[in-house]
Amino acid sequence: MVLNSNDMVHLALLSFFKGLIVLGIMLFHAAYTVYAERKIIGRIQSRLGPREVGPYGLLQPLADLVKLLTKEDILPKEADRFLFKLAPLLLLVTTIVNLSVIPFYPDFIIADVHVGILVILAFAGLGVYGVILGGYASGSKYSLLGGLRSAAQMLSYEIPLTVSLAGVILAAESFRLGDIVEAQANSLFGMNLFPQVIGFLVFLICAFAETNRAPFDLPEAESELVAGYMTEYSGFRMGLFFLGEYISMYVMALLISLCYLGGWSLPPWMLSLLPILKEIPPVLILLVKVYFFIFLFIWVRATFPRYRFDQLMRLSWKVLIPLSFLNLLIVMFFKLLT
Amino acid sequence: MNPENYVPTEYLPLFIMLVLATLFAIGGLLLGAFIRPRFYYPEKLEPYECGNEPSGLPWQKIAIRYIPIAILFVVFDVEIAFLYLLGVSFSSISPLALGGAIFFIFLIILGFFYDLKKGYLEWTRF
Amino acid sequence: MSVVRILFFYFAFVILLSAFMGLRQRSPVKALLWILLLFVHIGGLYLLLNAEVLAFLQIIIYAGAILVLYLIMLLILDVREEERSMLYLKNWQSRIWAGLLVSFFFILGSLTFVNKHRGEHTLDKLKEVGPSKILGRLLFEDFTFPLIILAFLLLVPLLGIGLLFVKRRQDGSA
Amino acid sequence: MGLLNGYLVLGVLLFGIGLLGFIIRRNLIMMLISVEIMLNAVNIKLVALSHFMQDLKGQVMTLFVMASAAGAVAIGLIILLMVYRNKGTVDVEKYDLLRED
Repeated sequence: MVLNSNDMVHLALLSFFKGLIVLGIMLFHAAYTVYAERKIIGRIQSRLGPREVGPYGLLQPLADLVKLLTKEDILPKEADRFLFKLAPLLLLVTTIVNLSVIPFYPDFIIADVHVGILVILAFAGLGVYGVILGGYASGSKYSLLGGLRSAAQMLSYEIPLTVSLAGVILAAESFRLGDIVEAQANSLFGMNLFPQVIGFLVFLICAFAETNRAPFDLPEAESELVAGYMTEYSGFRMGLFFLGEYISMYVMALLISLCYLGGWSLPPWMLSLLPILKEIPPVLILLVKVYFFIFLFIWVRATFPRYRFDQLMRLSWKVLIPLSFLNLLIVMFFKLLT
Repeated sequence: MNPENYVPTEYLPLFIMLVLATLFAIGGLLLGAFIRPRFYYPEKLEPYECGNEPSGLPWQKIAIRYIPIAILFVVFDVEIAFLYLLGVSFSSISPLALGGAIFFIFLIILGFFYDLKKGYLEWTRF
Repeated sequence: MSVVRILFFYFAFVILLSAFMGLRQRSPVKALLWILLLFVHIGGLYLLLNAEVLAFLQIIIYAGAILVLYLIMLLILDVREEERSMLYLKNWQSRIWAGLLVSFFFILGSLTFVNKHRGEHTLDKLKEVGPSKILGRLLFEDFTFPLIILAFLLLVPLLGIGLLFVKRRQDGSA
Repeated sequence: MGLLNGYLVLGVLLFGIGLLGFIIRRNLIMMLISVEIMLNAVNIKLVALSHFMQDLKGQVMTLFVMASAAGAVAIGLIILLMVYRNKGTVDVEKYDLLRED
């Protein structure tokens, strides 16, 4: 594309404001997901959850923010100062950038690139550095071991995740998430879920592991490694790690909805059954799907006990990876039939 | 179009998002730096070790069981790269090429199952 | 100066700087971080060269897998800062020879190249069909045999993992 | 001077730095990293030529270089680990079992 400098400035400004909007909405969501999580888990465990700050505790995220900002920022004396400061930034930034290639509805995407899925995988791969460096730079044994364990966890679950995404790419023959959604809307079942149930389940389990959520929240396994690579972090730096976790939850939920559930489109048979569904704005459909997965994340956390580390590894290597390749085989077979 | 003046404009927003995210994180940290208290004393800066005096250096040799995982990850990452390219061009290649690609994938899966069979991925093996 | 040139010079500068800094850094973990910067910027350079797929594969494979393997290796072996001395090139004559050799490559590489070949994949065609599709088709159609060879090459480390599990004998030999 | 020459010169310079690193470092891991840098230098040239000659074969070649580099690194680090087990160090200068003193 040959653009003159005027167009370039225009594009830059446009994407700057789009980025601001997305970032703002996402931060708001992340803050209130923490609140929702505490409320829902409280209800599940027949407690009330936060209710002191504001009506129904609705101002709780604000109070959390103030607390994180005013907490002391401790740099342990053995720490490698530069790397210690770099690690949470690396994790958070690589997570936020993923949002820029995710379409929220047909015309709203920050960077409309050909290789959307590759971008997400590339930045997810860079996120591993945040974990390892955070563990290494703290100068504490628990941190180092926790960092290595989390890194091993992320690496082992990235393989089944990416292989099951290969099934999605195969079905749509494109890397662009918008094309993937369109291909699903035109397909037989209206969503990728149906030929690829195995892939969907594998992706879901890996999404839990990639975001370090229960039942795979080994970094938060107090009984084993204190708080893993986050042990020595305090105040807002730890807040950055947490923010990264919640935003990556949203990235994963968005990815699942876009890749397997048809994103903002509804299956054709559903539309022909209930024509009134055509009137729903596409962004709402996507939001419902995303909120469902976020609720699932919270629900699972309140329900399942934590995996032990060797069980975690065994699950990935012995179950999920063979299953993901099986899924790929099935998709190839389907594709060759049609 | 001339390759001399090709600019990948569609990646400009990605870069802007990168800058925005960095600015947000650093801005938060700076904001915190102005309002948070600082009362440091030596005990506070000790690395956490369940309340005991820290013993020994924090960096030590660790069991090599992470290495098989990392090596398998590298190999699978390369395979995934080819898998994705196969996925994108699946319906436009000839059967022979498809056979070659599937052979490539299967040979690596074979190697993986060999490792699995031999128990190299058992976490408790070391 | 056009935008392309500014971008090119930025990337070239950072690539050379980070390669240099990475290789003169004594602490291995910091050196790896410089190399990470190098790999990411090479990815950026590939974007300038209209190789989007390759740019992100560069980050996925080199930065996300190979360098992580190195990093885990460093942490596991607990490699500390190395001493400041040279293995090769201990006297000035050999340094001069090495410098001459490198500059010979430099001159040879940049001056003897004549750019005549023109392929069929023009920018317009790439934009029309989609670069990743053309790349995949070319890879699997024209390079089927190298792909099969590559499969055997990648099989080697998978089989070689077994070496890590060889028990040491009592006398210290492997 | 076209932009292509810039890319070619960049490739050569990066190759030179990689070579220099291979020569001056004593840490085996860093020596392997220098090899990676040299491979990357070649990759830059391949992709640049592919872009300016409008032929995607260069990119395919780069893909192969990346893949084989990954395989080589994997096996190289296994060997490094074996050596480390015997010697207890990654310093190349200590690997002098066959040297006569």
